[in-house]
Amino acid sequence: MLFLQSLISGLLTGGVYALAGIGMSLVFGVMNVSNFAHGDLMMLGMYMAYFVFTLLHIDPYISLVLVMPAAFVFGYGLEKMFINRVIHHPHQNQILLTIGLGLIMSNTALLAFTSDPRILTTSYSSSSFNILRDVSVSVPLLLSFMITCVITATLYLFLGKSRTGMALRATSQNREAAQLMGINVSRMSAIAFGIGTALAATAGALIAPTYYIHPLAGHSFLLKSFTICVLGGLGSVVGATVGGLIIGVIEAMSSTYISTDWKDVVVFVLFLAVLLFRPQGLFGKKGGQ
Amino acid sequence: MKKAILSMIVAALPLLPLSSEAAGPVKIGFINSITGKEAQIGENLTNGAAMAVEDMTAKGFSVTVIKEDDGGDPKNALAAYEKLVTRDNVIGVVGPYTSGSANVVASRADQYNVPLLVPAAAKEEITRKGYKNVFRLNAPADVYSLVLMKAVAQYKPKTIAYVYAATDFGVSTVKTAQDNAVSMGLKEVANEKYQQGQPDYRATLAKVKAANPDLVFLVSYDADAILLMRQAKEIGLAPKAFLGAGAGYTTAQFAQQKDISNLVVSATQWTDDVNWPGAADFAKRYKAKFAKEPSYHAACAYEAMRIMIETSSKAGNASAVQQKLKSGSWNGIMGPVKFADYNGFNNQNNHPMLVQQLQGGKYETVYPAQFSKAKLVYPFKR
Amino acid sequence: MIKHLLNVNHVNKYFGGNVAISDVCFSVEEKQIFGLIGPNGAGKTTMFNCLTGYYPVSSGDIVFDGKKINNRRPDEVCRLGMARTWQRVKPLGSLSVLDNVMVGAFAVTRSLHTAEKMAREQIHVVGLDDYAAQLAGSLPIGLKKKLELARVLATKPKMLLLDEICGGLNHTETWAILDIIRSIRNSGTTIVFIEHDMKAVTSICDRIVVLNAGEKLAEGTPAEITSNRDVIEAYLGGGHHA
Amino acid sequence: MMKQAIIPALLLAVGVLIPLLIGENPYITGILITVLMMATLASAWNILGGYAGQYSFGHAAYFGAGAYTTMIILSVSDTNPLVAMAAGVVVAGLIALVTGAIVFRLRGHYFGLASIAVAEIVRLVVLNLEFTGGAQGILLTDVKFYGLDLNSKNPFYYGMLIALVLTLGITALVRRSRTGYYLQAIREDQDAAASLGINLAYHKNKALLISASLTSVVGSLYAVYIRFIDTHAVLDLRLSIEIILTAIIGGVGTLWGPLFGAMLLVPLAEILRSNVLGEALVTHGMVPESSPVGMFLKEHLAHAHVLVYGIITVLCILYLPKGILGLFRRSGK
Repeated sequence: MLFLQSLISGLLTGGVYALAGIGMSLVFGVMNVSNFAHGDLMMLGMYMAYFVFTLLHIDPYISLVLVMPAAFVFGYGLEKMFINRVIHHPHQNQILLTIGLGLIMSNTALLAFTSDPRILTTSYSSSSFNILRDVSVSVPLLLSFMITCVITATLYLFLGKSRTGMALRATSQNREAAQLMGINVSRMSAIAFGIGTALAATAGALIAPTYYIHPLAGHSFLLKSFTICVLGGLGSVVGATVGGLIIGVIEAMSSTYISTDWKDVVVFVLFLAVLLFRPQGLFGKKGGQ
Repeated sequence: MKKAILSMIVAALPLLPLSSEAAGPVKIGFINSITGKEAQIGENLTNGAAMAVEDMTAKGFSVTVIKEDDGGDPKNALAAYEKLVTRDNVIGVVGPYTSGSANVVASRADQYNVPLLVPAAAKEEITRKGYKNVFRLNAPADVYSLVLMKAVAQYKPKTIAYVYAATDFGVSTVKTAQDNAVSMGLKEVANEKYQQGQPDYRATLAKVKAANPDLVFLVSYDADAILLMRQAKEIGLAPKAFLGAGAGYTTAQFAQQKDISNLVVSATQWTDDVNWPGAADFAKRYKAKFAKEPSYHAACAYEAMRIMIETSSKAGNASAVQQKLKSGSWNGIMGPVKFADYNGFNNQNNHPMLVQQLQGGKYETVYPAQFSKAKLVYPFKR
Repeated sequence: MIKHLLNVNHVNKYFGGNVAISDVCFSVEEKQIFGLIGPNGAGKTTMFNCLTGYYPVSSGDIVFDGKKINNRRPDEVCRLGMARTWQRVKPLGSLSVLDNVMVGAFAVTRSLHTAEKMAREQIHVVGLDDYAAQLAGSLPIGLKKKLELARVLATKPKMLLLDEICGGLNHTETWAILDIIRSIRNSGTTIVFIEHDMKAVTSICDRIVVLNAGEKLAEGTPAEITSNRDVIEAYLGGGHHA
Repeated sequence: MMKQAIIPALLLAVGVLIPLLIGENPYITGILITVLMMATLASAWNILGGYAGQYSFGHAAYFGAGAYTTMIILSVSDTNPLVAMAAGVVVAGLIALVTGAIVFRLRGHYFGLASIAVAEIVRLVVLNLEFTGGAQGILLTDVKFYGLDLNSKNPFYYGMLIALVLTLGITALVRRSRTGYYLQAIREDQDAAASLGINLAYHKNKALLISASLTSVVGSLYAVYIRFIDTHAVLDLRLSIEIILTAIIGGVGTLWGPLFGAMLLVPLAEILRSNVLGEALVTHGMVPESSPVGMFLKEHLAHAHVLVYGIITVLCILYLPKGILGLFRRSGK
């Protein structure tokens, strides 16, 4: 029973991790940039969902219709204004730039929204139903999990079938070759960052009804997103999806069978183990060596 | 290379201290976590202190308060304290909030002989090292667990589980709770320490549920408390009582989540329905001014600041402030305040902590009897 | 007696299921200029990478100077006396030309002073004296190739593997480099040479191995190779099979 | 050679004389200690990050190793602090060896991410164990060191100054040695470096060991100076990032860059934190106190100092990617 409970809540939480991880992985794949502002972009999504809910009275899950395009535009602009200018710089400068942008976002949020956490309470925030006698399933988590599945599937189709999607993948595989083939790689970067931002914000909005909203709330998801990317293979959408679910389940299982305070250690050890023994990740093509 | 030297000089310029003029009213300092991890609680302290300054100015006290931010970093707290005592020549300091910062600053207070009044840091050792110049208004960590467990002792619970944040306060409080549990004959059935900011505690809570404890002793901050109680409800964890130590279980926000927070018992330094002079009035004015409920941190900061302003304006110099803090006594929104030496503590206000229970969305003081109107509802039910 | 400095025995290299090199054998005599040629994708650079320790071979033996070097690291191979250049030059961009060559010289000395002396000698050999203080990254491609040569010479190799050292150079530059290579051989260094330019290869090589699709197609003197039908087929026939 | 030595000698003389010039001023001395500390940390990081090009995002682990080892030893015994410091170096060295074995097989992004993971593991282990003080941290009330007054700041000022001189000295020596050339070659192109006979793993590990040891020494000094440590103060990712920022803003891969960075950033952070500038502008009447700008400067600028830090980071990366020293660098010599 305990096992099943941990498995289910781990899987459902993993869905949100996956979404955050996919966004980061996409940015990594297309732009070859480690985005340390990813957690802060998630935080923006949380606030967007919160304000759409409190001011416009729109359900946080429906608010995605507004949050996603808004976040896309924001991310697109961010890439054009900042990231684009360091795309040929060393990795470390890119990392520091995104760290700087993250600091600006979180601290602007601190000034604007204060450090009081907001709680987005919907009618179903703490509702759940039981399956198999004694295993509970959280309604909001289940909803967000299903939305995650839809978004992931859509993204997968988009990357596989649409013109822009294929151009994105081409850029991801070989930037120079893509450029030679006439793909506007700098536009692709902006689109990738836009989508990455939209996915981060979506993950934020999805978790908002079951989490709390705070200017620094994204930070606990940053290292998780990296772990998920590496686990799945940097740049791989499928990999990040599976990676997110795996991390969710491992966290829950280690809480149950090891101890709550060691679960993060388990995750990081796993992270290093993957880097050591399978640096290309479970699904990745680009190797680490 | 010439340019390099020039730029080095330019780089060094900010090091020169800007001149600061002496004279004028007496100065006191206020070190707080305005930014950083503890900024949220820091804001409550800021508000409380600001109200004290306002009230005391209205009463004709003329004191300049210099505010310093430590960002929760002990190194910055030390810099702030040293700036206050050596550059600004303050004669007393209120703060810092975080236990780490308070610990470091407290260990230097006797060196500079400028008294430090700690308003809300819970770490016991701050007032256990025999520092002459360190005073503390609030009750330290051990009292949180003691008062909570006393409140439920008469119902003779048998087992206890701990779920708490991996912070100084969380660990300290649970350590003393474990001692109390042993003396009460309670059996520990689960002990789960967690890292703050996780979205999913369900596995942890399911494990606690499987252990079937009578009491679940929680230490959480901010919104973690809401998350834990939400997920506890989902999982169906329902012990005889939830005992919440720590700020997370004493917020207005927590109270608003009626369907999950009802009947949760928590320990606090202060409530707005306590019968201490001015408490209710303070709560009303605070709400009007800041558009939110005052937390116990705000009350602690208010009272600490009030005491410091009163004392320093009468005293005029640091050593007189120390003497007056040591010998004086006050009675305000935090009840009777007296900095005494007892049980290995020095200059520690033996503050009676309160136990409150959420009943119908409202915090009711339920223990100790002499401060409370309502009665504890036991056992807990959904 | 003829001494074989390098023996390649039945070397195979697979990437996943793809065969990059299939059962290739050849031997290089001391002080030879040995050509390794073939169309694009023939496996020439892969062979270099196997020889110098960048790829582990899947099977087969590589014996250099009497030692089996199959699974040695690149730096070990270099210190054993087999040094290489890169098809896509790899200058240490933000270091000066002199510093670049000194890095090579440090393979044989620890002393800063000696390394600088050796570096200046090699810079002189390739004719980069005027550029010694410039940043390597700022040089034009022709000079980068020369730098690469000087740097690798500074490691005092017994055998030098040159990967398309003339690629991207014009006619005069090519002949200048070839002159340098001849003088290197004359000073006692064995050379293995990957090249596209048939004219360059036939004019300088003592012996040539032709690779095609990972297999050895032919081996012989330049004259033998230029008249070999298979080779002509492979080079010219690529698109239009008879 | 003589000419080259003049400026460092002058700087050193200034460094030695400062405490005598400013007299008993613990606040300023405290800030200077932080300047020296960050300069040393950034310089130590620079050996690995700047010269070998291996950007470690986990140097807090070595700082913490020094700080924790020293504090644990001193809190249970009357060991000479120098011995405790040496023990810290050993612990940091061991962590570095394990880290090196794992992370140096990786390149680029992976290396940075792996270094974060290692540091996070160290942090969490310290937080979860009992003998490290866990979340409660370690407080040290009394330290003795050859009769020095350790309540005064000067011993720590000179201690940090020695650490900085040592670190810069080692950097200078390394730079003008085969190892220095090899590290830079590794930074520029690992494949090319290997083809020139450079044992990549060996030299990277060597740089990491030197860098980690020096970082650990600073950690030990800091611990004895502040006398209270917890994971938040000495093992946080924030610290690792601050170290890198200091080096980058000063100029990575240069001898003096990290010192410049610290001399700029530490006072700047303190000015923003203490809000002296905002208050001075208002109290000297340059900005009316009641105006919105005045209100902001007086009340909210303190809240905004991390924001300003972020803006400076972004501007530096965009406009000064080679750091302050990069401004004075022309190609060649």
